[in-house]
Amino acid sequence: MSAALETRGLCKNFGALAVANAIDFRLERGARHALIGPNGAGKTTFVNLVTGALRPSAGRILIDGGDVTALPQAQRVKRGLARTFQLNTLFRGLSVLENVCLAIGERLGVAGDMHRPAGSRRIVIDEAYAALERLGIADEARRPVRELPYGRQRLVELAVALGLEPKVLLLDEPAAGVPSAESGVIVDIIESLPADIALLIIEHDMDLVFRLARRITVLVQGAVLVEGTPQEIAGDARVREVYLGERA
Amino acid sequence: MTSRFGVVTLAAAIAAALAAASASAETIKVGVILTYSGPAASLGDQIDKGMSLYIKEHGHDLPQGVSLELIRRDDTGLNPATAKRLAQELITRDHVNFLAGLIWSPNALAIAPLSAEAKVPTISSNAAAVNLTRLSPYVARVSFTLWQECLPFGKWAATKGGFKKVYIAVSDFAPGHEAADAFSKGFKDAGGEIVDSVAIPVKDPDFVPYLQRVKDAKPDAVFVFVPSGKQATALMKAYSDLNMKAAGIKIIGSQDMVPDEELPNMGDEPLGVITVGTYSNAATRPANKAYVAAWKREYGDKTPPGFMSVGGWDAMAAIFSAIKATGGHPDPDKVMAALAGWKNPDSPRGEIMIDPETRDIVQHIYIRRVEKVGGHLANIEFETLPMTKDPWKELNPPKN
Amino acid sequence: MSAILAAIVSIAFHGLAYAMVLYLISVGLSVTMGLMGFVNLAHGVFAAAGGFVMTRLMNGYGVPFPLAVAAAFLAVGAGSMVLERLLYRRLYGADELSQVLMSVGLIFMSVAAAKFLWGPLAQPMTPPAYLSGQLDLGFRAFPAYRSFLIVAGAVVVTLLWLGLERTRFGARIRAAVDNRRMAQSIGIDTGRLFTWTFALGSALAALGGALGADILAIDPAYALEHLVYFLIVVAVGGLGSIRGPFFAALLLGIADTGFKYLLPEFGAFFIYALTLAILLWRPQGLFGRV
Amino acid sequence: MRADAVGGAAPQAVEALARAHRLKPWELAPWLAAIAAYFLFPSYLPLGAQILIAILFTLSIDLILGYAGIVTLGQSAFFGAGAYTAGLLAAHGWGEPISGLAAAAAVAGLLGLASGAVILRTRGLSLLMLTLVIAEMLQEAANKAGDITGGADGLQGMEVWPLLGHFEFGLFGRTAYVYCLVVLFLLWLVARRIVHSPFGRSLTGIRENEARMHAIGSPVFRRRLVIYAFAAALSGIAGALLAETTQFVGLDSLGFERSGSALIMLIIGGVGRLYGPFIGVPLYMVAQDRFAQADPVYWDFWIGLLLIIVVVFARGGLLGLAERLLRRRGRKP
Repeated sequence: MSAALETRGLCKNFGALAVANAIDFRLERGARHALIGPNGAGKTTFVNLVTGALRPSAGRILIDGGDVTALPQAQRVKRGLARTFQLNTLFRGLSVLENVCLAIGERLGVAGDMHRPAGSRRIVIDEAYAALERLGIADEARRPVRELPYGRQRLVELAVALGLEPKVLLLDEPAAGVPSAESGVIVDIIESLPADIALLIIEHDMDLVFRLARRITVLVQGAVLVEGTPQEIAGDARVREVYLGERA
Repeated sequence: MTSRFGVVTLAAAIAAALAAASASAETIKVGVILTYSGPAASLGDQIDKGMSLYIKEHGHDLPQGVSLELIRRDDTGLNPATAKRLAQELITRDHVNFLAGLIWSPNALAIAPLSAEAKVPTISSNAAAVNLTRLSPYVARVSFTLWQECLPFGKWAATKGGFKKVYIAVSDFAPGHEAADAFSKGFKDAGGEIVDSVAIPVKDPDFVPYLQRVKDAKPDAVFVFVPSGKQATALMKAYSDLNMKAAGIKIIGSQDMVPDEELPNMGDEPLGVITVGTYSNAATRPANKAYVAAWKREYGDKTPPGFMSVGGWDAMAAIFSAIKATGGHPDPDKVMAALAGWKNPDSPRGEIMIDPETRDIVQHIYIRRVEKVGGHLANIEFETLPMTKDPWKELNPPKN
Repeated sequence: MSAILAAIVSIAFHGLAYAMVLYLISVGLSVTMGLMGFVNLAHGVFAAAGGFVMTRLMNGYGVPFPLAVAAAFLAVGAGSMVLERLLYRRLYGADELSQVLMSVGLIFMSVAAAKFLWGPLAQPMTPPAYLSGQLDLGFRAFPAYRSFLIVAGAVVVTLLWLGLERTRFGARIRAAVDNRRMAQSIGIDTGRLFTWTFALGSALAALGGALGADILAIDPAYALEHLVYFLIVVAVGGLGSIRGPFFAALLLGIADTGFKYLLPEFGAFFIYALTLAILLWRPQGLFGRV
Repeated sequence: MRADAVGGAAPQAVEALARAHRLKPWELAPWLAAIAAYFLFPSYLPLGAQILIAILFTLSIDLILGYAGIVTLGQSAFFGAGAYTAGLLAAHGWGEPISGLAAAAAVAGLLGLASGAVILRTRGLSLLMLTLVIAEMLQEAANKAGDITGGADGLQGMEVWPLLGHFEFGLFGRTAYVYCLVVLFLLWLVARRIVHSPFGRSLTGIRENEARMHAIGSPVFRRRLVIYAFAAALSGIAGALLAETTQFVGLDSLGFERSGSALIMLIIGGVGRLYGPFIGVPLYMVAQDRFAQADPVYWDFWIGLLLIIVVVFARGGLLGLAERLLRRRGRKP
């Protein structure tokens, strides 16, 4: 059976610098997978390659077995790929509700409509509102995103991605910048996501990784160092050396 | 938001009311459309000063009880849509009896149909587009046409001037093309050879590449038409930078290249340049001496009067004579009748006349050379082609 | 053959002189737009001011040319610091459109003010006797003033690069251009740095305006008329770059002159077509960061 | 805001969004004012017609700048293309005004589609310069093609037929004013509909955060291209209106100054608000008209001062200022 997401020999060079070096990676359906590595290991580059924000220098990317290497970002989203950003990347001047509506509108394929008023599609708004209720931010629905505290914006970041009903969800440091008191909410939400979504979590926070992930891939200098279960990774000497050692 | 819009309209209303109140019955109004702002503001300045000076010197000549009011409008440059609207407003809102000014041909061409529709006598002080007076029976011109200057100049260059091969370099817009065509016809008809020609983009600040071509072709002279002002100055600089004088290439052109008011800014480079023109402030005619003296009294030495200023002066002279001829009641048709064949022997540029057939000006055309007089450069007239008509209208009779 | 060669040398020479003027004026704009993120459309005002100060000192008070140029450089630099404190500073970090509006307002006011102070005509610029006429180099003669422009331009460019590479001030500017937040965090007072950089950029523009008055005549509408050219140099060179505008000015100055010589009937198209091609090929400019 | 959010918020937030597109009574104010102006200031109708045309032109810039975040200094390319299309038709025997508008819209829209397909891949300063460069090239081409366009003298001999076969474009500009007002109103309705459509909302998304639009699967390039071409068509209609009502087309219709001053008027009024042009354009043009009459030589000084005052005291344009004031008042009690 094909993987939810797969890369084969993925490479990216900036001039002489290789930021992704022949990465072979498989994300199984319904996986809870973490991608870790020291600063500058190329984690965000990997996400950008997978989503199509960057063009690879070589290699292939497959979603659900289909080759998407040549497809633009929008097409990959249509194949069920969604992401969140390490730094909040939201429509700051729009209300929380509208942020989510935009994503749902694109998913339902109504966003290109130039004739009917957006407001007349109650189904989109109702769904968006329901999503906000699930994440516990419905009381902020009418506020512009930029007025929200950063931690609350983090939830909107998730809500927008979930509005796409993805099969593969890439979470780029979902709790980054959030006070630890509030990060629990985010972790709870991630844990309660439907089991059929394949999750790839890019993370620094080891507590979070070991709590959420069932498999871990370690990326060092643009290449995969090792992949395994949390226990295997925790016991791996090389990982201790380059990664955990560095942190100590 | 509603109230904000209201404030704007209210302000406009008050302004309109004020404008209406300032009008009074026995005043004859002249709408003056000139360029007062932007890169070409100096041109509007010259013409406006010429007009104002005439009014100052001759204001007492008007019939008893008649007063004149100039309503000035800024067309901001080559901007036909704005010029047309200003004319429309001057006609419908201010009820002007005359329109005058008009620097740019496109602006004048846009206004001409209005003058016909509203029957407002319109006097061009500068706009030289040759067909302008054909567009409306209410348009007369006191400036010149380039055909009027350049065709006889071409003839002169090939004969008395002694030039055999000439290169043409003109600005790439309508007056440049008219000047090139007129000169070329006059020159070739008299046996001269045009080596080549080049049209230079109007906005170009640097003339070196074009003049380098001219230099390569080794003509006896280059005939030039560029708008007066810094374009002309830049052209002279390029001429001297390329050392073309040493290469034996003379520079000849229309008066726009060395207008009197710009000469003090041009250094010694233009010395020896031969141009064709309608006016030089160095001319020794008594009428001109009086004009220059009056100008200096009024405006000082800073900007001397040039041919544009005389266009302003003569426009006012024509309007004054029309007012007098109609006894202070300038009915448009009577005004045009009075202007047809109107003569002014005492213009600073010598005798002038409005051709009754074409309403275009008939005047002396002068060949001049830039020389140093009393430490200053001046355009010295050395040959006069008396009472020259616009030849284009004879070459291209009206179609119907 | 030799005639063609002579023409080519002449075109390259004149293009180079033109390029130097474009560079001196534009480099400051590139820095203000790149470093401070300020869309200062009024940059040409400083160049024009330099020209006005110089011509007034020379023509009105008989001040010698080198002194007049130096005075233009210093006076405009000082004046721009005042403007920076009073006006520009308020809009750092504001949206680009506000900056556009403010700088266009400044252009309008300066145009009217210049017309009021100097009249509508272009200001005469007569190079001193020792820089006039032709400079005979033995194998051929070159116009003396344009030769001087090229030399002066080269000297300024060298000084500027050395200054940026070798001095602390230069190091700070480079650091701030690369990463403003980082520069702040290592204790660089970016506020003061901005003021000085702005003043330097404006003073350089004044220098370019003054020296170049022989090519780009000084008149009230200067800032508006040549704005497009300055912007093209900055965009083609790449924002925030010191080298970029130099090569862009060189390319545009010489190519523009060359193509107008070769194909005068399409002269005005060329510089636009070249700009179009370069920006489509490298949207961030020749030396802009990706 | 928070207090009401807990209980009744669900319907409220959703209802507010669902009703956002409905016409509010104050939206009719500009139109009432424009109709009133027709009766109150009959001698100002030529200026009025040019203001209406400028509003339409500025509205087209607002759609791409204010909604899709495309900065342009070259919108005059489309204005001029429309003006020359209508002008050439009228000069060659087809002076029917309304079909002239349609032809102008088609030509300008296609030009927008073609040039947008090439330049909309760039951003920021590059995009700004590319739009400018294209307009400059077009103007130069029109100058070179003097045999067709009349070059710098402008297009001569336009004969525009009476509107609907009945109303002459007279000296007093009554027909022109009403014609421009009706056309502007209809196109404003269309623009308003687009802005409130899902497409329009997604444009706002592109302006607010393009990276995120890509990430939610929006075909950003296509959306930008569509609105760019549509705005080009609107500009073309504005140009055709000017050509038909003044019966003249000149090279200035393609000039950079036109784009620049429209941008200024838009910023004064407020960018990204459908009503910015309705505030900024009349204010700027009436101020310019008044200043220029009071002081024909130095009026630009006062306009410049006005701009700086707007920037210092009314960031975000006058509508932005009004919005802030309203919000402040709303917060006080």
